[in-house]
Amino acid sequence: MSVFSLFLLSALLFAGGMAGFFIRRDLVTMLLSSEIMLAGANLALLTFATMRNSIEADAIVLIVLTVAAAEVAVALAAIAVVVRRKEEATERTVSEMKG
Amino acid sequence: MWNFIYWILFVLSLAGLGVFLFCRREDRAVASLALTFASLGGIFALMGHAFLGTILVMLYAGAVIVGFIVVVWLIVGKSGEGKSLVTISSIVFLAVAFEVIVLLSWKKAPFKSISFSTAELGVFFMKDYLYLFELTSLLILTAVVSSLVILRRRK
Amino acid sequence: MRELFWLIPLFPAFGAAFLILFGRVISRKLVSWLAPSLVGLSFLFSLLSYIQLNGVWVKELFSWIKVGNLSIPFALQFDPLSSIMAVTVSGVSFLIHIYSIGYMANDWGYNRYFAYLNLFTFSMLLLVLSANLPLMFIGWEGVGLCSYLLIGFWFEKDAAADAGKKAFIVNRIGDFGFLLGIFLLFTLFGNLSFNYINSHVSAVSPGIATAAALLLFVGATGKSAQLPLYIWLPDAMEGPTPVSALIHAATMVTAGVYMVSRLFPLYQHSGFALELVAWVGIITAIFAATIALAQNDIKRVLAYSTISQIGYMFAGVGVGAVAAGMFHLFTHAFFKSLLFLCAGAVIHGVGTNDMRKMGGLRKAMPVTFWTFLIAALTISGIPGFSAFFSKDEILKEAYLSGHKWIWAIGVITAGLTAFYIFRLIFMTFYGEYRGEGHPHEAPKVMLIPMSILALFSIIGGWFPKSFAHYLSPLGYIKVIEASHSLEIYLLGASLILAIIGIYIAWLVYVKRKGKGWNFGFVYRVIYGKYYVDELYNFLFVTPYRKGSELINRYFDKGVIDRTVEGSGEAALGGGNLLSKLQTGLLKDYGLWMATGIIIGLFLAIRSLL
Amino acid sequence: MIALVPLLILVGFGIIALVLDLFLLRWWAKLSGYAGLIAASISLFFLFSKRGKFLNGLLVFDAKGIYASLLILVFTFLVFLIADGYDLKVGIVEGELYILFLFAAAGAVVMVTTSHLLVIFVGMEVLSVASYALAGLRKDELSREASVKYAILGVFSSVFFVFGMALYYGETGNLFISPEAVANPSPLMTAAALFLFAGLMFKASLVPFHIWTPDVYQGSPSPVAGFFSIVTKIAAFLAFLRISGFLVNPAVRWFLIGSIILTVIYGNFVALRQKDIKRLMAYSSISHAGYMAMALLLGEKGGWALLFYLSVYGFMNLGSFSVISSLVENNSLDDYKGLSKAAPSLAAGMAFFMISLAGFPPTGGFLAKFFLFSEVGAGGYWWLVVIAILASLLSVYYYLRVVVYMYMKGRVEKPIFAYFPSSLLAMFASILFILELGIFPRTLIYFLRIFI
Repeated sequence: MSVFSLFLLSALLFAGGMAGFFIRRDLVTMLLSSEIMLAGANLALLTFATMRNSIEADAIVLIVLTVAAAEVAVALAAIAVVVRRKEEATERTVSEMKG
Repeated sequence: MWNFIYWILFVLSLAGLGVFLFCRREDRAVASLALTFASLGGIFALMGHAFLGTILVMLYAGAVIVGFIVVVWLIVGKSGEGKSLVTISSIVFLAVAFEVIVLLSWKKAPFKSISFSTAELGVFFMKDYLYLFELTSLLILTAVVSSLVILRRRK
Repeated sequence: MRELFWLIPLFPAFGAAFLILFGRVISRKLVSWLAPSLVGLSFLFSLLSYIQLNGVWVKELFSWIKVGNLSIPFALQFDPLSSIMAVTVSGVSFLIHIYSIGYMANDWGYNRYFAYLNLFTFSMLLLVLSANLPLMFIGWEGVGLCSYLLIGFWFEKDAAADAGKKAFIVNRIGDFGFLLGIFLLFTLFGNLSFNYINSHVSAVSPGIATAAALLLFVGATGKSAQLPLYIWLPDAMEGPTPVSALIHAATMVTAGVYMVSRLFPLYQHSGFALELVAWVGIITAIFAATIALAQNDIKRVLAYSTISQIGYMFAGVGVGAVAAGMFHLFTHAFFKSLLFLCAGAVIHGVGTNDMRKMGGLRKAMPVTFWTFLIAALTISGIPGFSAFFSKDEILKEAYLSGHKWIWAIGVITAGLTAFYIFRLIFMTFYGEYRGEGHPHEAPKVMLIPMSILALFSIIGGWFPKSFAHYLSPLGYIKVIEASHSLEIYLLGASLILAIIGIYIAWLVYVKRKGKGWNFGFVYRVIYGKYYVDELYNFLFVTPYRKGSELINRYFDKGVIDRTVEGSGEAALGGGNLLSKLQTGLLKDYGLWMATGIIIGLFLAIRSLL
Repeated sequence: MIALVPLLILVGFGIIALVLDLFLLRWWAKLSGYAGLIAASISLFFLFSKRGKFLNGLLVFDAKGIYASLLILVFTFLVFLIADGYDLKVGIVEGELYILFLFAAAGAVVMVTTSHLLVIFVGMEVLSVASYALAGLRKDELSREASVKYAILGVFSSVFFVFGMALYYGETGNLFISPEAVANPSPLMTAAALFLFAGLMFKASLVPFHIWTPDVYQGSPSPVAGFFSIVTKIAAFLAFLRISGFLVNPAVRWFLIGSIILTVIYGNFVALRQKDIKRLMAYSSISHAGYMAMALLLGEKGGWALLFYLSVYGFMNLGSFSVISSLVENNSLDDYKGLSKAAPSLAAGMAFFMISLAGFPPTGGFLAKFFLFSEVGAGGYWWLVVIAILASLLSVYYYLRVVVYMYMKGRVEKPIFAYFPSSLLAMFASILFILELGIFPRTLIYFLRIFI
């Protein structure tokens, strides 16, 4: 286990999440991709915390996790409403407005 | 030994990500992410942040993923594939429950000299981060109200 | 009056506010009394202040903006220069208000019309009385806005709405330059009052002064309809005729001339800017005059004539003769608004703008005819009428300051002016009536202002002392004395060309129609040399008419209109293209954001190297 | 601790409203919302002398933050007035509307009174989470779409901010914005700055993070769109102002300058072709965000011009939205044809706001632009000012197009609109304030210059 490998994993998660945003076709999985990116960011924070040996990063990550959960709950609700009406929820389901 | 476990978790988390990215079925993609988050929780614990690892696993691999699966089920379930989803989510749930128990009884921090206890974290929250702690509760309240408002049907 | 002159713009401001708020509930009769009488009060106050004026009066009403080292008071200034403008603006505006009572009598937007007219008068008075550039800019934008509202007043007509829009957009281009000029002057001087800038102008280098002066001049060309931003003015004739008279002839369009005069030391310091003003002015003058030769719409002739005359004023100011330019602005206000009001009376009586459908109106509309004739003689520069003095003052000064070419072009333009204006007279009032309907004389409420303006068109130039003497307290107006013989020689040149112009117009539009009218001695002198008519026609008139039609068609409509409209279309096309980027698809949206981040990261990595 | 009072009042009244709403006392819930805003604003006045840092420095209660909080409260109040009539007409009789507005405003207040990145983040999320629900309030196709788009893109962008925080923490070991830390041009800090900027640029709608704006505005109920157009911007720009120290780093500066140029051009060009009034307002708000971002280049020095602009802009925009709401979701420009005859006061008000947005004197819109541009120009960015003014020339066209539609185009059937007393009140108040700020701006400028 090295700091480098942790940063590598963090970067891979961030990049993979971003890729997932463009690869996955469902709104739900697009949203989940953002969560992977967030996990990458959290891992980076904790790695820095390990280097600095500080408790603050733990607190930050805990808050970020809570915030993310709250965000996801609301976003998921919004998607669920679309699903309820449209039977599916890809990005094409919500592309009425443009231009 | 710990190093070996770390690298296994490392590979597993990336494998979960890979399946998520390239699997065609939405439900399996989501379920595979549970693997990623579970391994990440393990890595957190190895780094000495066992509590956060627990939270991550409970929150993501548990609640969030199951929530996602439910929504996916709403979509896919209508085409008659509901059964496999129920199976998948039960497996994920059991696995998560097991991991949480393991992490909660975790005492060691193999890659770190000093480890913080959960109590210290609590003190930090009550002293230094009190404002943020309160703000987070405001956020959760807002999120609850928001979700309810969004999900409410038209009168 | 020293303590009270600041009320001058406030009377119409009050009127505008009152009419906008209560215009829907009060009767037409009240409006007919209220709106003109408030402007009348402004006129009265301007006149009284003018009489009592000594030196420069500045009144600071309140401190408008105060930010660090920038202090812009809401200050009005009454001095020789602004007094001339204030008297002219309020006077002409007053007469046009009265005229409008008759002209707009049957219009459903009567009260709204007077609200706008009052608002315009307020903005214009604010423009001329302001003591600093930002305040002037408020008036400047205000008159533009009112002009837009009034051009598009009959918006049921698409042409009117389009013309309003065109006027607005072209003016905005000018205002852009004006605003940048203000910013530049602010960074240069740190104070935007006219007096400060004028007295500290030598502190900056001529190059920077040129930049600032030219930026401001861009604004002037827009507002005063000079090349190349003149195109909105002819279209602006879609508005009601009194509006054309007030805004697009007598007052607003002269704002540019006023502004250059106001900041004359800046232009003088630059040198090049002043020279450019002169040349733009004189080229516009002859250019617009040639176009006017071939127009058949009575108001369009007058519109091009206005552009041409303002070109004269710019030429006057540009050759250094501020007094002459302002003098011409003063007389022009009378005779040009008179021309428009007469045209309005004709349109009112005949019901069309097309001169080909007029003719022989002399008998049906005698008062209109005579006042029109007076105005035409004035603009042609016939001795005794006001413009004779002012126009020749400009030409004389141009000659004396060494701008011989400007003088020559000016003289030729004088001949063209006489030609097109008498062409208008002959086509309208002589020969047989060619239209339908029964032409009738306008009501008294319209004729009285016309007669008053006719009187002023004649006597407006009879100043015992020259304008230059009156303006000399400003400190930068010089009085040039010419030798008497040279003056007569110069006057003679333009007078002869003017008379030739009138004569040709007569030959072409009266004589050739076979229903000649005894044109006094000119006719008798050249009688018997009939071939001159043909010759002139062949050598002079036909090519010129063809030429001006060509200019009109290819340059005016083709190049300049195309450029303006083309850039508008290009902007719309650009908008269309860019809006394609907004696909409505979440992934594309995510892609945008990811691109932003990647560019950012690229920048971060570059800073590493 | 005393500096918490305004926030506590807001949240407290929000919770009271929530409880009242639960018992179906809708009218009382609404009243509680109004009372909360008024009480919080008053408390701000009394607490002005208590400026300082509180709660371990997490709460920075300075003049800038207090003034911005006041703006947020005032504009939320105006949004309340606009929504008051609107909700009856469109069928949103949900007391939650007011509760969510209060929570969102509380989030915005949190964001402007801190210089700690995590507090900014949590405040931003409170604001966002409430916003996602607000956008979806109307319960129809477009509204749902707006809500989903906003939520997914919002989560996507918030990750950037978290990543920025992580990098910032890695460099400095805490999340306080300190002048020394942000001035450090190390690569890690540069990357941190860019990620943090990306998160805030999303909220402020700067290109290329503006992309959600038109869709969300169009889909949201009109008062909500009005709320997004100003309260979110105030919060974002204030947070931006706090981290503007990053801009000494050339990479970050050029990132922002590039974004500003693209923003003013993009916003103005695309607005030219809009047929939907709310989309038009969205693009207009994008271009205004571009102008405002120019003030950031000056750092703290441009703060007063930025706050003055925000004050005026809020009244102009909310004024327009009060009229837009009165037309009850008939948002095509064609619906505005003949409005001048059918509803002269609404048309006149709208025309006034359009003229002010286009920046004509003597409205506040002119002065706001004048101060901002001259300050930025004096700060050495003349060329940027020239670009901005050139682009803003285009804006005259689309603002006046609205006026042309209202005044110069007639049609057979009458436009659909309703006079809501409270909405009209909001309109007249906006007109009054715009004129006040345009003609007698001295007091406010004096205040801003002294304290900010």
